[in-house]
Amino acid sequence: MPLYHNDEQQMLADSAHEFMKSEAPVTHLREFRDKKCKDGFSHALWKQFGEMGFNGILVAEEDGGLGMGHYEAGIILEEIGRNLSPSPFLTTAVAGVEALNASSADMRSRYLPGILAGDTVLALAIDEQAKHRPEAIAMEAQRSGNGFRLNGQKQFVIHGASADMIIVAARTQNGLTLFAVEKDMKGMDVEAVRLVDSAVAAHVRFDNVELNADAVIGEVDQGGAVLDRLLRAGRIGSAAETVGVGAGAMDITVRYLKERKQFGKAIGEFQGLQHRAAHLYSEIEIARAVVMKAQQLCDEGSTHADMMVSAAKAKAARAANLSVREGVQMHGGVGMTDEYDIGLYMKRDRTLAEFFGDANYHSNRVAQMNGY
Amino acid sequence: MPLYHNDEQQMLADSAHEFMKSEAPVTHLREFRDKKCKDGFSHALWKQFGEMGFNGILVAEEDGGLGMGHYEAGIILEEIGRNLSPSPFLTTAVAGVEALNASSADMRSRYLPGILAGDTVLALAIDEQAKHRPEAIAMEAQRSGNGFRLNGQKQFVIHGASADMIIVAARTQNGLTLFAVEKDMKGMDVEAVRLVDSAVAAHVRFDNVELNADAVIGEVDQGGAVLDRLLRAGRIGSAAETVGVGAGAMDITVRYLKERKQFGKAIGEFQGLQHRAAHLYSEIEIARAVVMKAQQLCDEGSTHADMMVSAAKAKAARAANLSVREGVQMHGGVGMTDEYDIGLYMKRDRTLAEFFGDANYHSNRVAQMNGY
Amino acid sequence: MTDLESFRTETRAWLEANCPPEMRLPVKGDEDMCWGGRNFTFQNAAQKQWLDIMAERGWTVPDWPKDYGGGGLSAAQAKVLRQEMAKLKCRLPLSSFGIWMLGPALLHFGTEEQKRQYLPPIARGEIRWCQGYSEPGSGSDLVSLQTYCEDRGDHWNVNGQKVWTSYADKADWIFCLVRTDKNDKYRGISFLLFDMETPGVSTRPIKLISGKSPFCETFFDNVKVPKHQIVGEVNRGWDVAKYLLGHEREMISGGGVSLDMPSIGAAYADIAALDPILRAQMAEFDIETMAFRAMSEKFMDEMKAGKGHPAQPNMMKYAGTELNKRRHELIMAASGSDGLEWESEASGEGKKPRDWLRTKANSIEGGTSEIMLNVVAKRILELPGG
Amino acid sequence: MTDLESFRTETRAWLEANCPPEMRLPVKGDEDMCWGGRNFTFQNAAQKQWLDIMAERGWTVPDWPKDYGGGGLSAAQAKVLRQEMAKLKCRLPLSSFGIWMLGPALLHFGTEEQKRQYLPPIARGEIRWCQGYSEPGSGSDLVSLQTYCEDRGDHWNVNGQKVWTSYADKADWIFCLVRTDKNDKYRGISFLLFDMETPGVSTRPIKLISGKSPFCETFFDNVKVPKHQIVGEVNRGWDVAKYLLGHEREMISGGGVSLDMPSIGAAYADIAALDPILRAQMAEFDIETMAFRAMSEKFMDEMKAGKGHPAQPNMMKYAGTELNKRRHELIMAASGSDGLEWESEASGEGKKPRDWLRTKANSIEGGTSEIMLNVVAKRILELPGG
Repeated sequence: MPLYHNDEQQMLADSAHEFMKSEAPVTHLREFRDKKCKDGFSHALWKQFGEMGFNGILVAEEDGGLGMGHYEAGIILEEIGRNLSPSPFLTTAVAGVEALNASSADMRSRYLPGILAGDTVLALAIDEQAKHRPEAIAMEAQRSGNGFRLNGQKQFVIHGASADMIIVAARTQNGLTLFAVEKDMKGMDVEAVRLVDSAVAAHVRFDNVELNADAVIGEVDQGGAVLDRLLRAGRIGSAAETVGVGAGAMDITVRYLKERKQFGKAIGEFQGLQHRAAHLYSEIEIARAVVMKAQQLCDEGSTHADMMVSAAKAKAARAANLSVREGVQMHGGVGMTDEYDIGLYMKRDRTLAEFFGDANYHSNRVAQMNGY
Repeated sequence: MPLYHNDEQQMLADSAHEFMKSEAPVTHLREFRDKKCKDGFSHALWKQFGEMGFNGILVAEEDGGLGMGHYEAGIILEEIGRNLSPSPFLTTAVAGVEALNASSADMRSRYLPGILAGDTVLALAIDEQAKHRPEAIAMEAQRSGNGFRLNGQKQFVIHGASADMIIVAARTQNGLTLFAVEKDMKGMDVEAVRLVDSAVAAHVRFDNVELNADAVIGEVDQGGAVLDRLLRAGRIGSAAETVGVGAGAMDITVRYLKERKQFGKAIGEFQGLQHRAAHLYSEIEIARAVVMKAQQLCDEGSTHADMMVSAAKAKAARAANLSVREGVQMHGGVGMTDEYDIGLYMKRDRTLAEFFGDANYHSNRVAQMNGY
Repeated sequence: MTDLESFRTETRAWLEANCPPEMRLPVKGDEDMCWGGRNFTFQNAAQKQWLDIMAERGWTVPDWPKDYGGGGLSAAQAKVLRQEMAKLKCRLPLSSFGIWMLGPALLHFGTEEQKRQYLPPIARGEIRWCQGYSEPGSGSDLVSLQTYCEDRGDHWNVNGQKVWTSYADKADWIFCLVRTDKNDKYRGISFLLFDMETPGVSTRPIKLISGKSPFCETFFDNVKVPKHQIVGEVNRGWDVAKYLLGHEREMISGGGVSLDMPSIGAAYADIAALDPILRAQMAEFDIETMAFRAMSEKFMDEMKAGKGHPAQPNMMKYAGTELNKRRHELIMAASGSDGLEWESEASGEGKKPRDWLRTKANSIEGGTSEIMLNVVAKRILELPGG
Repeated sequence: MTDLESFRTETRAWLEANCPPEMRLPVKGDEDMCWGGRNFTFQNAAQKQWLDIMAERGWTVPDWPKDYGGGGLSAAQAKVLRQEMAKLKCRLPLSSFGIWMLGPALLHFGTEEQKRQYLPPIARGEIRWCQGYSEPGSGSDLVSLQTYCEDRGDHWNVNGQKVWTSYADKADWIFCLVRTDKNDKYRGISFLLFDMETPGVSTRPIKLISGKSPFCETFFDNVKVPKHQIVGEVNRGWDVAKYLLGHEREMISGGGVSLDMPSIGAAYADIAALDPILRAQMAEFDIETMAFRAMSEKFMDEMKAGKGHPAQPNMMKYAGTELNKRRHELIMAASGSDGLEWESEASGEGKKPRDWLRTKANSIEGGTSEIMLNVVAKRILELPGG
C-alpha cells in the first residue's frame, strides 16, 4: 500500500478536517475551559462524532461499524490534534473499542451501540504510578463468589469521572485480566483532576469493588493480549494526534513568522528562524510518515507493527515537542500569553506525551525489541 | 581562587602560546605526517619542551620541577590543542609524572630527570579493549621469584612504540599494581599503528615478560590509587587539550566566515550561520570554564575534584565535537579537502575523545557518583 | 582589626539586634517580598519595621550616596553587608524597580534636582515604580517604539500603549520610553517619568500560559506630563535605555540558573532507575549544570576583575535560560502524569507545570535568545553585517 | 498474460542466458563498476561482454529512444527490467555521468544533431563524461561562476577553473557551465561541451580528509571550443543547469540513507550493554532511522504518484544526509580506539574513520544543508525574503 491517502481516505480526511474546523476548533476548547466544564469535553460534540460515523471506524461491520483501520482512525486523530478538539474519541472509539473487539458478542452488544451513537464514553485505568509502566501493574482482582473483588488504585484515567464504563487492568491468579467497570460502583472513589491541557483525568481508588463474571473483557488471565491490543491502538492513535498537534503548532507559527514585523521586516525573513522552521517542517513530515507506516503495519497485522508503533510514538513526541517549544519561542512575548493559541498546543502536547508512554519509554522499548 | 589566570599563569600562557605558534603550529604536524615520521612527534621539539620548563610543571620542586598544578599543565595543553602540536607531553609530563609522583624516590630519580630534560618519553598501557574501561583491567602480573611475570595485551598505547618506559596497569594477587616497563623487554611485542590524527599508538602484547621488583610504581596491590591519580591527570589534561582543539577549530571557522563570500556577501553575515557560531562560542566558553574549575579542584585536593573532572572531560568532548563538525560544515567543500586545516582538527578531536574515556563514559560516571 | 573587619563585626551585631525574626524566614514567594509604595499592604508589623529601620540607615540602598537616602557605603562595605545579611538569612527590606533600574539611571543621567526629588522616596519604599519599555509592535526591536510624546509647550502629551509592564497595576509611578521625534529612530526617543494616577493612564493585567502574572498592558490616552520630568536630554533617551538594558541583562544572567542547583538525576533517582533513556538525559544535563555553574563563577570573577568581554552577559543570558528551560522539560518528564495536574491540592495547584511553562519566557524576556546570539555574533565574534 | 508480464518473462530469460556469472557478484567498490570511455581498463572479459550485449539491445539506457542508442522501453517496461536485474543481482552494465546527467539534458535541450552525435557513444560506453559546475569562488552560489567563455567569431575561447569535477582525470569529455556574458548573472551562463584532450585543459586530483578521492580541480587555459558545442541557447545555460540540479538532488536524496539500514544498537549490542549513555543515543537513532525509512518510502510513493511537493527532495536531502553523518558518529563512538586506526591491516587501512570522514561531505555536496533549508523555507513554507 502506498504511503498516502487513497480516494476514500482522502474523503474521510476532508470531512474530518471540515468537521473539526467548524465544530471543534481551538475556540471550542477555550470556551469549555473558561466555563470550567466539568467533563473536559462536550457531550453534544461527542454525539456529532457518532453522527459523522467517526466512532465506528474501528468497529467491525457486523457490529454496526465501518470496519476500517488504524490508518483511518489516525486521520480523525490528526485533525483532533490540529484543532485541539476535546473529545473522548481516543479512549473510547480507538483504545476502548480495540479492547472490546477482543471481547464476547454479549459485551460488544452491551457497549458498542452506545459508542457508535456518541452516547457512551469509556475511560482506561492502566497506569498506577506517575509514569506509564503497564509491565508493572500491581492492582489485584481476587475471585469472589462468581465474580471478582477489585482493590487498588489507578491514576491518569482520562475522562475517568465522566465515563460510563472504565476498562480496568488488574492481576488475576495466573495473569492479567481486563474488566469493564460501570460508573458509580460501590467502593469506587473517583477524584477528578483538571490537567494542564484542560482535560479532566481521575485518580480512581477501588476498595473491595465487587464485579460480576460478565465484567471480564475476553478471558480471565488472558488480559495481557487484550491489553497489548488496547495499548497498540492507544499508542499509535495518540501518536497520530501528537502529529496533528505538532503540525498545527507549526502552521500557526509559520503564519506568525510571515505576519510579525521587527527591524522593518517580517521575522520570517531572518535566516536564523527560516532554518529552524525548515528543520521543524522536516521533523514533522518524518514523524507523520512513521506514524502512517506504523498504522499500515497494524492494519496489515504485521509482526513488525509493535516496534514501528513505538518508533512512531517516540518520533511523534520528539517532533511535536520541538514544534511547541519553537512555536512559543518564535512567537516571542505573545507566545507566553493565554490570548494566543500556541501555549494551548504546548499544553496539549505535554499531556499527550505522557499518554500511553512517553518518547523515552518507547525508545527504550525499541532498544529492547532490538535485543540491546 | 578566581577562575582566571593570575599574573604568573598569564605569563606562562603567553609563553606557551608564542612557543606553540612558532615551534609547533599546524604546519609542523603536516610536515611530520607527510614525512610519515615513525614516532608521530619530533624529539627535537620534545627537547625544547624540556628547555622551556614545561615538563616540570607537575614535578615537585624537590625533584627539580616547578611544583605547579593541573591548572598550569592545562595552560600548556590548551595551546597544544589549539595548534595540534604533536608531543608526548600529556602521556609523559602529565599522566606519567602524576603516577611517578606516587612512586619511590628511587624511581623518581630514575625517570624524572630525563623527562625534565625532554629526553625521556613515557607511554600508558591501560586500555585492553576498544573502549576505555579501567574498572575491567584483566591483564595479570604473577609473582615470579623476586619480581613479576606479565602476560596479556594492551591497546591504544599512544607513543607505545617510541616510549622509553611504559606504565602498565595489571592485576596482582590482591589488587592492581602499576609497573614501569622499559622498552625492548624480552617477551614484549609492540605493534605500532598510525591513528586518524597521525599520532602513533601501539598494540602491546606481553608474553611472560619478566620484571624486577623495582619496576613496581608505588606499592604492590596498591596501584588502584596510583592509577586513579594517573587517570585524573590524564582526563583533565586531555579535557584541556580538547578545549584547545575546539577553540582552535572555532577560531579558524569564524575567520573563514568573515573571508568567504557567497551571494555577494561574507557568509558570516547570514544569520543562520551567525546563530550557530554564537552558540558554538557559548559552548566552548562553558567547556573551558568547567575544565578550569576541575583543574582548580584537583589542585586544591577537593573531594569534588573527581566528579568535576568527569564533567569537564564530557563537556569538553561534546563542545569540541560540535566545533569540528560545525567547522567542516561551515567551511563547505574546502573543509573536506586535506589542504585546509579544519579536517585535521576533526581528526585530533576524534582521538582525544577516546583518550581517557569518552563523553558517554564520563557522563555515566557522573550519574553513578550522583547515586543514580 | 581592619576597618572592614570592624565594620563586619558592627554590622552583624546591629543586624542580629534589629532584624525581626519574621524577617529571617525563607522567602517563599512574591507574597513574602516587600515592594513598598502608596498602596502596599505590609504582610505584618515586622515587615514594616524592618523596612523602616533599614531605610533609616540608608541600607535599603547601601551604596547610594547619603544625600539621596542611601547608606553611603563603599563597594567593599556593601558586599560585607550583603554577606552578613545572607549569613543571618535576613530578607531584603525592600524590592523595587526603583532601586534596581530607575535609581542607577538617575544617578548616572539625572539632574541634581531629579535625584533629590525621586531617589529618597525610592530608598524609603514610599514610591513604587514600574518600567514602560516594550510595546505590542516593538519587542526585540525596542527602538521601533511608537508611544508618542508631543511637546505642547507647557507640558508633554503622551498617547500610546506599553506591554509587559510588570506590576503596572500596583505601581505609583512609571519610567517610560517615548517617542519625541518621529523622524529619527534612535535620536527621537526620550526617557519620561510620570505618576500612574495621571488622568488617561489605565492598565490591564496579562494572563500568561502559566496563569496569573504581574505583567500588564498599559494604555496612555492624552496623558499630560510636566516638562521637567524627562531624564537626560530630550531625544537622547536611548542612551539611558541602553544603560539600563545592560543592568537588566546582568540581573537575568545571574538569576537564570541557581548556582547550587543539585543533580537532577539524584533528585529523581527512582525514576532514573526505571527509565534508562531519561537517566542518560539527566546525566548529560547534570554535566551541563556543573559546567554552567563553573561558567557562572568564572563570569562573576571576571566581571568583578573587569576582565570579561562587555558583551559576555548576552552569552550568559542565552546559555543560562536555555539550560533552565531544559531543566524543567526534564522535571516534567520525570514527573509523568503527576506533573500534568493543574488544579489539585496534591500538585499545589499545578506548581510544576506552571513553573515549567513560566520558564519558557526566560529566553524571551529581557532580550530573546535570538537577540543574544545576534549580539554575541556581532560584538564578540565580530561577524559582519546587520 | 499481459504484454508487461510476457515482457517480464522474456527479459528474465534473456538476462539469465546472457548475464555472465561474474557480473552477478555484489559490487564492493568503485573497482567493480564499469565507467567506460576511451581509456577504461575492463576488470575482466565478462565486464566488457556484459557492456557490449546490453548496449547492443540499448539496455544501458533502456528508456532512451532507439534512435539515440537507447532501448526505447516504456517507463513500465524499464521498471520491470530494473526489477528483474535486481532479482538476478545483475550489475549495472555501465555507470556514467553521461547517462545520469548529460543524457537527460541533451534529450530535453539538445538539437537533433547533438543528440545523434553525443548520445549513442554514451549508451555504448565509448565516451566518458565529467561535469564542470563548481568553481573555487562559487560553491553554494553556483550562479556566481567566473569561468569565461569568449566569442572569438569562429570559436569559443575558455579560461578559468572548476573544482569538484569527479573523475575529470579519467573523463573524455566535459559538460560545463561557463560565463558568456559578464553583465547578466543568470542570463550570462552557457552550457558548453568539449573534449578533455583539447589543448589548454589540465586536471589535478583533490586529496580529501578521508584520503584519495575521485574529485579534481580542472584548469582551462585558452581552450578553443567549436561554436556548435553549446547546449540550448547561448546565455541560457542556467535553464539546463537547473534542470540537471533537480536530477542530482533526487539522486542524492535517494542515496543518502540505505533503506534497509539495520538497528545500530543491535549491531553494537555488546558495547551498548557496557555504555548506557551510548545505548540511549543508539535507541534514539534507531527510531530516527525507522522514521526516515518510512519517510523515504512515503517520498518515493508520492513522487511516483506525482503528489509530493516539488521542493520535497531538498528536505529529503537535508534529513537523510544529516542522519547519515550522525550514524557514523555513533559508529565511531562504538568502535572506540579500534575505530581510530588509519593505517593498519586490521582496520582495512582505516575503513571506518575514512567512511566517517567521507560522510561529512554528504551535507555539502549536491547542495549544502543550509541551501536545502533555504529552499524548504522559501518554497515549501513560503517564508518571505531573499
